Amino acid sequence: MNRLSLFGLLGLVIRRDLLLAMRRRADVLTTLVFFVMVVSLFPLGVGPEPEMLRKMAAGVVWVAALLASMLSLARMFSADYLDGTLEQMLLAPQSLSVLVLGKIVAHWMLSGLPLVLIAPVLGLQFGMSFQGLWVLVLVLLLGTPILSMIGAIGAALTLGLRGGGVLVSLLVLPLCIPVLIFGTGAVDAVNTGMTFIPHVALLGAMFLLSLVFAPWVTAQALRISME
Amino acid sequence: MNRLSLFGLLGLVIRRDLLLAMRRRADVLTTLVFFVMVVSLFPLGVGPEPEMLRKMAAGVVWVAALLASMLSLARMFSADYLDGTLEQMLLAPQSLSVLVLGKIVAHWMLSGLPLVLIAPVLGLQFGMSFQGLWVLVLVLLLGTPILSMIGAIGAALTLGLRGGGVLVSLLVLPLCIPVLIFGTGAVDAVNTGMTFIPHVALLGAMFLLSLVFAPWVTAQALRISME
Amino acid sequence: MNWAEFFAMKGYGLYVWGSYGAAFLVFIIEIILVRHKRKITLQQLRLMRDAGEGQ
Amino acid sequence: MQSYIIRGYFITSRQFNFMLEISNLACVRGDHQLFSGLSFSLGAGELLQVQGENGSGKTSLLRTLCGFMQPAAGEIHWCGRDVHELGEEYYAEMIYLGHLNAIKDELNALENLRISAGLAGCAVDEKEALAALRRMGLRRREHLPVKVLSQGQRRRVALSRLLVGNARLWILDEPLTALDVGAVGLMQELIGEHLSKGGMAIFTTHQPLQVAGVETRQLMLS
Amino acid sequence: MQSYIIRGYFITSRQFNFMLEISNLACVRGDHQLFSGLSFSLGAGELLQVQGENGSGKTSLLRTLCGFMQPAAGEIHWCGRDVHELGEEYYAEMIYLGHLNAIKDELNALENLRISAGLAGCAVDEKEALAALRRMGLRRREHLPVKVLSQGQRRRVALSRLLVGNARLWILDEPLTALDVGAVGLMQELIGEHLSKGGMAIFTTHQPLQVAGVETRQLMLS
Amino acid sequence: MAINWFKYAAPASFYGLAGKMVPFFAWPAAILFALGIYIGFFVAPTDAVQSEAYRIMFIHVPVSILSMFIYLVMAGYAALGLIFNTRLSSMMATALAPTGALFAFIALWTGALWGKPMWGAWWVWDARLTSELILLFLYLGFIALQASIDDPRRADRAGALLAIVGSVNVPIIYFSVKWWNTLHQGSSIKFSDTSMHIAMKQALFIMLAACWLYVIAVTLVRVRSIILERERNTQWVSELAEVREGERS
Ligand code: HEM
Ligand SMILES: Nc1ncnc2c1ncn2[C@@H]1O[C@H](COP(=O)(O)OP(=O)(O)OP(=O)(O)O)[C@@H](O)[C@H]1O
Ligand SMILES: Nc1ncnc2c1ncn2[C@@H]1O[C@H](COP(=O)(O)OP(=O)(O)OP(=O)(O)O)[C@@H](O)[C@H]1O
Ligand SMILES: [Mg+2]
Ligand SMILES: [Mg+2]
Repeated sequence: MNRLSLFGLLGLVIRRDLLLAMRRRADVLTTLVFFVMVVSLFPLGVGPEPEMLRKMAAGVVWVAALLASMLSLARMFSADYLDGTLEQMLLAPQSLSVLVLGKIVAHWMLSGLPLVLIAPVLGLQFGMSFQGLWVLVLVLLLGTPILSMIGAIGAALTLGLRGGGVLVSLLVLPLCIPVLIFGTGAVDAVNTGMTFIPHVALLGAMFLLSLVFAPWVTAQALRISME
Repeated sequence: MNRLSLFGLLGLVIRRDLLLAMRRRADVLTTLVFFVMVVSLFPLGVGPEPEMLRKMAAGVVWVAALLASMLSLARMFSADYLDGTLEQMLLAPQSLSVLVLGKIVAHWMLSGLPLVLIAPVLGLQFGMSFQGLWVLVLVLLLGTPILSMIGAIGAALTLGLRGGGVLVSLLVLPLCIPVLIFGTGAVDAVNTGMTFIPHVALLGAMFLLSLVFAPWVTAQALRISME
Repeated sequence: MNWAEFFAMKGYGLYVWGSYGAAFLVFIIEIILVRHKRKITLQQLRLMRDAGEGQ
Repeated sequence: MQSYIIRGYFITSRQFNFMLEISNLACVRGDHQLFSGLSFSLGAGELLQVQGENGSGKTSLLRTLCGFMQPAAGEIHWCGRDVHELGEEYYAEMIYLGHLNAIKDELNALENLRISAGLAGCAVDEKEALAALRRMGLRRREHLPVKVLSQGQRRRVALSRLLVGNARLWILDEPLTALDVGAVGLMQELIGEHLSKGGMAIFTTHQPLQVAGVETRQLMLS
Repeated sequence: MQSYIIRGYFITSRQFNFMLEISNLACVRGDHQLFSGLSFSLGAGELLQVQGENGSGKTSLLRTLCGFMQPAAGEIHWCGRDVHELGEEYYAEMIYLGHLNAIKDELNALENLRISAGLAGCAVDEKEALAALRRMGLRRREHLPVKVLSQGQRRRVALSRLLVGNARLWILDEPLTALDVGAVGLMQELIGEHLSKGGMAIFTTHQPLQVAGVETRQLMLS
Repeated sequence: MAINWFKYAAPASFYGLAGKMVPFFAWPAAILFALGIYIGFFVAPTDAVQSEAYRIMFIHVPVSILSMFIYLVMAGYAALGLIFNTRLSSMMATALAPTGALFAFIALWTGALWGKPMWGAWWVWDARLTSELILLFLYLGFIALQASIDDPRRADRAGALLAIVGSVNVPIIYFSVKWWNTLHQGSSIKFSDTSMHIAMKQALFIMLAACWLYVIAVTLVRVRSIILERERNTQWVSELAEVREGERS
């Protein structure tokens, strides 16, 4: 029996959440299927004009990603809350922030990463250029973790409240708007032949900012919610 | 103490679910705000060009409807399952299908109806025509209950994950696609000056079909899941 | 100046009066609501007091 | 592999009036046979305690009696007819109380009781419900959301359903969980009343439970 | 309005070595004052039972000791220092087992035990975990998903955490729920061992629990 | 200056003080509203470009500015309450939120009514409009969160956390939205206010002051109810004249 290091704890939490998700594979697939469905719907609604579709592509993918990560947010802490595991986590003699970070990473790997991987396929459907696809993947890779981090705060604040999923979205969506804007902005910049660096830099700054603060704020929110 | 009629039971279940949701009056408003917010995300993603927005409008509203019903679906039976109420429902000396129908109606009133009511406002934000708005409301009124009914089957099957939850999300979400296609198709038809009757007729047929079968299928799925 | 002309606002009457009307309507409703809330709160406090004395 | 010890005598005058008859029941969970060849019957006014270690299959037996699980073999008859045929007729005459309380955290005790009674098929008016809750020792707790109640108080809310129904067969899975000494006494009283009105009860518990004036029959699973 | 009866004597030789000291504690839930002015202290080798009716505030007291709830008044000291200052140092020395089992239905007993021990800060290897589960009577159940286990077996999985940690203070809220007679005996044994190693335990239960050779101090809430 | 601020940070003493202050804000607000409207409609001249429609400005602009300002004040109070554990500040935050949301709503409403004659559309996806809409969402999120938590202490703390995270985001949102819009299309919509008549300026400032006073008055009344609700079990509340001498129910 020996004490776990902080990295050991982080790894443990991530492994645990992935293991749990793999036992209930339905959850992972639901997010992915939802994402693909939302994205595929728009060509049906807007009509098959290639020019228009190309313009919309980045925006539609981003909005779909945002909505898909909302789908799984409500579940982020609530299962642990209901079966008493969260209580035990608050009693852990290690930093709660690290533990929360682990849960955020796991959430991203389950709800963000699959979207990043499938996005190029969807982009192709919209006739995006190769360069555009590449930038889209890059900004998604930077942006979806931010969504998970901001979402974690909302999920922690609404723990145990009725209204579940909808209430979380109400709190979290407005805060995610800058991610959406810079994410689509980068792709648009490429399409109009401008540089996408400033957008990516801003996303990077937001990523670092939330990496530093979000786990801690979430930990505080959890303590408030458990009282 | 007197026995309840079937209608009495239906009323009781609907009242119960609404009461649970209304415990907080804020919840009703939350749903409305949520729709407005989801819909507002799209212009931020794809840009403010009025022409494009007008074309997208129906698709956007339908995606918001789908998301709203997905977000609340997970909770449809799972809360009752976790606290043992579902067990008691299976032991009720009345038809389980009626009980399920009650839960579906309540779910629609909470997640579908608010959308139907606010849709005209959202349509205006996207610059839709008066005729288009009218048809949009009509198809939403027909289509959102179908989403609730198909969703109920999925929610019941994924409960506790017997019967392979993975397949379910793959089966249920694609089943919603026809609803989205006919729903947006009707509005597009109006905008392009064609008749929307066939779309509405098809939606109506789907509505009747699912009204007849969905409660019964859901009831069977629940029995399978509880075993 | 003619009052009818004034209210017509050179054809913009609907918009101008719609704005001011809505704004002041909201103000008035808010005032009514906060006063109503105060009344209800005091009423409940009195109910509590009476229940406490009854024991 | 299994052994059942059924002790006790039928103490009512209606001793041949068996209402619940179990014959040759077997239960398999996973690869695991919990019991097989289990037979017993229960008449009006009789009380049966199912005993056994943790994991011996008590809950599985009770859930099989409720129809939640299909028995691997054997039959369950109610008033001479198979319960699967009877379906809703059987459900109208029984009440099951499991490990879970089946109450809603957001509703208060009164609402919970009235709604769950309604779902079980009988409308209960407010007065009746309040009386039942007070009998269960929840006076001045009727209007609090169940969420804030203590564990034992929550169990009492669940148990109060027994008072408002008119089921003849009570199936109780560890009804005494979280109850204090006073409430255990009350439960014994309630079961006694129920039996004296011609009711039947099957229950499990790891705590001692004695109903005055009634011989508890024992069914041992092992 | 409140009354506390604290009985029992300090039977260890280290009787002045109080590790947990509660002074003047008060707890308010909603409009309801559960207790106030509550003081006691606990030294190595001592066992304290919190008693009281359903809803008297036992769980609230234990949760306050864990820091889940802020006391309305009063202080809690561990080894002479306020537990809020100590924070994680205090948590490293205590273990809390509540009404909820804190186990994951989808995982098996072994995975559950290893993960929850890991979250509580100590890595446990497979052999050690298996030994603990077997001691708790879960032989041949280690690799089943906890979902299919019986209620008592689930409680045993939760309790097996006591065996793999090295916490000095055990805070147990109704540990005997759903346990059969054999397991109750085992728990008494385990608590006895823990105390004899200089540990401390606070528990609540509505069932009789006697640890051989140790005088149980009683704290009555009413 | 030896004012004991902490005395008034206690809800009990603030309750009385607030009660005395309300008329000092309410009546000036009413008078300034009347004055502002008089100047706005009868003194200020008709605008050359916008004709009479520009008069919407006198309500739209003060309300819009205040709707943003109130959010910052609210977040400040909430943060104070969270950090120093002063209950009164949290109550002030809770009391400000509904008024802020209403102001955001009026800003949207009057803006939409102004937009229709000027731009030909009730709504365009312009940066300022969009960020005002997001601001309304932020208010509603704060209100919905607090409304769905029973325990007032938890509600205060959770709301405070949300308000702080929100106010960190407000500038980011504002600039991102601004950038978003300018990237997509040139600002075809511009309102020139270089040559504002002196009477227009007067009306604008008077209305701004009136709105501000109104906000303070309404908030004070609301916070008094909140104080009573939260402190209902205390001695001082049961000894209040309005509680003691109220009619028997
Ligand atoms: C729904 C529609 C509208 C919304 C949400 C809105 C929102 C706002 C906001 C938030 C402000 C204060 C922010 C700032 O100072 O930058 C503002 C100021 C202002 N608005 Fe609007 N507005 C709307 C429509 C309009 C229209 C149609 C006009 C005129 C054609 C207009 C003219 C002005 C002017 C002149 C100011 C003050 C000057 C300034 O601070 O730049 N607004 N509006
Ligand atoms: N899929 C499975 N594979 C193997 N064993 C299983 C499976 N499902 C259930 N079991 C076993 O079946 C038994 C079910 O027991 P049940 O819940 O009926 O026990 P119980 O007598 O009510 O116990 P308790 O007193 O703990 O409530 C347990 O021993 C469990 O381990
Ligand atoms: N918001 C509230 N308003 C009024 N009373 C409350 C509120 N929250 C909790 N209570 C009361 O506080 C008490 C909490 O009791 P607690 O859970 O500590 O009891 P316990 O001693 O553990 O009981 P049990 O033996 O049933 O587990 C209950 O009586 C409950 O009714
Ligand atoms: Mg059992
Ligand atoms: Mg308790």
